[in-house]
Amino acid sequence: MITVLFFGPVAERVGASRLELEYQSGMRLQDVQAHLQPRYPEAFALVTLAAVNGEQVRDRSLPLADNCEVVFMSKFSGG
Amino acid sequence: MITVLFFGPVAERVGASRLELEYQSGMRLQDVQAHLQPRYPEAFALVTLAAVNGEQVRDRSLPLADNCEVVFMSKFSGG
Amino acid sequence: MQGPVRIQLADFSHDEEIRALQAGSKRIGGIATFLGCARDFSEGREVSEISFDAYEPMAVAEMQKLRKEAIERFGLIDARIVHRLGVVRAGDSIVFIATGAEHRAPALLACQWIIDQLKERVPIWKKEITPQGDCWVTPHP
Amino acid sequence: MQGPVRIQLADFSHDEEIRALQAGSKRIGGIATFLGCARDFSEGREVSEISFDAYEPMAVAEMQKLRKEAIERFGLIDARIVHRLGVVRAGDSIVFIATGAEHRAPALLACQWIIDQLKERVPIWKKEITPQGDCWVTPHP
Repeated sequence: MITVLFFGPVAERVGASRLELEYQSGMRLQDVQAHLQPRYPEAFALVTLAAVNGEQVRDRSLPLADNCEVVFMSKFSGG
Repeated sequence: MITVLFFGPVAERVGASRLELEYQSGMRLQDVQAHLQPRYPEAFALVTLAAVNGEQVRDRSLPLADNCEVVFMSKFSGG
Repeated sequence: MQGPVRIQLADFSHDEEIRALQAGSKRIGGIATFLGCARDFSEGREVSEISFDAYEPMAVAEMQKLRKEAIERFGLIDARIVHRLGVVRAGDSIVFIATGAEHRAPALLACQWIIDQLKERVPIWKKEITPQGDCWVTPHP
Repeated sequence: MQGPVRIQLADFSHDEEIRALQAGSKRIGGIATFLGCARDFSEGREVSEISFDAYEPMAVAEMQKLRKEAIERFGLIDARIVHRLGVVRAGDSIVFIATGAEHRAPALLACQWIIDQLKERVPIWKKEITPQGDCWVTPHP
């Protein structure tokens, strides 16, 4: 199982702050994005950053492990 | 009467924080300094600034009025 | 005493944060702080409240990294970073940074550096709540 | 509430100063502060106490001018400057500056400008009291 988290404006457009996807062997970050982006195009229009297990990931071809936590994030606006 | 004030290291070397001088018609700031400097050479070795009535004065030829307040000061070290 | 890096719902005391910063060393000669607070106007809109969302574990980890980097980069004696979550009103505190150094220049520079970096690097998002509706803030590029 | 520019024997509260700064406007988005405090070491000497002497009327007038100039120069909403007199010990507060602006950059810049100017322009002198004797501080040129 892969847990996908959303925050702030992205969560608002997805309509959820958490989704779970079935893990498939050989899965990469880009596969998760390819699965979700067509379903939530307005949310992904805001996405500029992704993180896996709390670490920012620039390379979308990163292989994922089972039970990992993926986050698609818009630009931060804290402070 | 002219009141002369000293603070901090200058006061310490003069051995006083306040002196009074007789006012004389036509007196200038440089006259007060010329009177005091030979008496307190160690104190005046520290003096870099003078003020008259609370305003910094660069021109030592400034004429003084009776009852004014003159201060000879070393470099500030507050803050 | 609370930790030097926190994300919390509650407000905090400047006096307590300064005391905590000073507790570790008597060699601190200068302390700079920055407090970000909620304004009642933002780009022409009246703002009654601001609410925050955060990816908390990553936000705290990033704030801890920021503190460590600032201490090394500016030779600080210590630094503290606190960010609030939940809902705040006009005048309320949002983020607090305190930096302590032997002299004033590194403390002031580090404080500015930390708030600039925090805005870039810490996964927190703010929503302005106005009489006309809610609006997630989009940072300027 | 106390005035925004003061020279005083007593210590002060950061929280009260920040509250006083915020009291005048809900448009403040960033507050920077600088706190100068007494260290227990200065240029290799152990310092047990610091005592201050000031030409008070001129010092207060100059601090008031500084506040006004900073507000104009950096477009601040408000600013406060407090300097202590008398004797302070290691860890004690000496000088406090707080600047409030709509955004963070002017608040931080103004805070740095005020402390730099204060050291140049305000007639206050400090004496370090050490186990080896007392010593009036000579500022570096």
